[in-house]
Amino acid sequence: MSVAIHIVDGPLQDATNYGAQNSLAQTATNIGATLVFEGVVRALEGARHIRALEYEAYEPMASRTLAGLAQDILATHGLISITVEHSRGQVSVGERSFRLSVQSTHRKEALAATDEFITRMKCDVPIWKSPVYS
Amino acid sequence: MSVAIHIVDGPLQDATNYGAQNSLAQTATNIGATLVFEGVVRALEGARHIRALEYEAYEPMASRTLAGLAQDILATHGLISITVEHSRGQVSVGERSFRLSVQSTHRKEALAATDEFITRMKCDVPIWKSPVYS
Amino acid sequence: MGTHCYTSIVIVRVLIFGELARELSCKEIAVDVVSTAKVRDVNFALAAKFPAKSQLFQTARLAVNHAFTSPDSPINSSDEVALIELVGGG
Amino acid sequence: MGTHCYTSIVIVRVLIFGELARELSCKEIAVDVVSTAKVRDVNFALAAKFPAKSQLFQTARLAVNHAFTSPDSPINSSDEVALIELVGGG
Repeated sequence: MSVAIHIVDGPLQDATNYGAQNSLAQTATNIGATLVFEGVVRALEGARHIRALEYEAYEPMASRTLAGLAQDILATHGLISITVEHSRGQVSVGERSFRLSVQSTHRKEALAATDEFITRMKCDVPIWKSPVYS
Repeated sequence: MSVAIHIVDGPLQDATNYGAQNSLAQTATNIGATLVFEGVVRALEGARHIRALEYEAYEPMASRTLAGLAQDILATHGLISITVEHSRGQVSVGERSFRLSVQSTHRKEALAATDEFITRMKCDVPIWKSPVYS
Repeated sequence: MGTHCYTSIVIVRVLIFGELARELSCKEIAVDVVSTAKVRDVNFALAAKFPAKSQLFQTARLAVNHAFTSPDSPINSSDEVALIELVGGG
Repeated sequence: MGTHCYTSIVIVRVLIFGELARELSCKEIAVDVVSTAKVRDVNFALAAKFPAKSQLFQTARLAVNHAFTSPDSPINSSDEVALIELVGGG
């Protein structure tokens, strides 16, 4: 069981280690499901077109809260691993600002954990976003 | 809106185009969420250790049923795109036999669509799996 | 001056897969049905041929020419029939 | 022979972020509270300072030293206080 949190400056790059290919999976043979959710900046914020979103993270509380939430979700849903990546600073339309990667034995807990993680993150984690207009 | 179905011989390789990086995302600026679910072969099938699973697809019905299901899920949940990859033949423990990639405007429909797709796939799509013991 | 009933018989081949195919050691079951048979008559003929699996065969979904069909659909010997049950892809 | 009440006053600085910081054109609000104050007194002091945002400030969650705390927790001038409201990461 493992938890990893990364706050990254600017947009997220491609994930290098997905699901079954990563080092954990090579030893954990009870992984039956991997789920990768990515949040992408959309062109419309409400009714207005934006160029980017600016993310402001209150550190170290943001990382700590993400880690606490991830630990709690890992335990509650019986996951094998959970990795969280979140941008701070400017992320343009079409770029990714958030990635949640989950490994579990079955699909149900991966889906339920993802849903609960994002809902609670939006409520509790001190990361604010502001629109950047063209 | 797009649907793609791939039946692949053997285990799935790494996805080359994930989420916001693919060509569709460069034009579709209303993508706010991408979700990639992968099914991985586990070491235990029931109580017995296995070496691999052997997947048998009844074609062209398997591809047709997957395409019909994907179209239906795309429309019902208002997705932007859905891509399905499924193995046939032998897939070893730790390797991937299934990948569902979804793009949507919000996270909720991506999660709901993934859950419904897999539930219905397991019921309706003529792909059988058999354990291969060591 | 009796009445003569002519009912021609057709042979329908039903493809089977997965565990069921291994258990019965075959990939295809041939059953006889009347030429006016519906899909559900194929189910009944399968059940009659394998009494130990009567329950499974009576309720199993049959695909005709690669699509699920109603039990009321007509069936011909040239149709490709497949038993789609116990699937579990993914 | 009257009674003398000595109540010392401390200054608590509250960090604010996002839309609220832009709206108020500041990143930090200083409020005076008594030295025996609890977290909820900081809420009340914020609400008194910005009557137009009274509702928000009275109910806003305050983090003390990077953790959410109870409204009953004590507060000191050396504490780092942050208003964690209207977040929406992801």
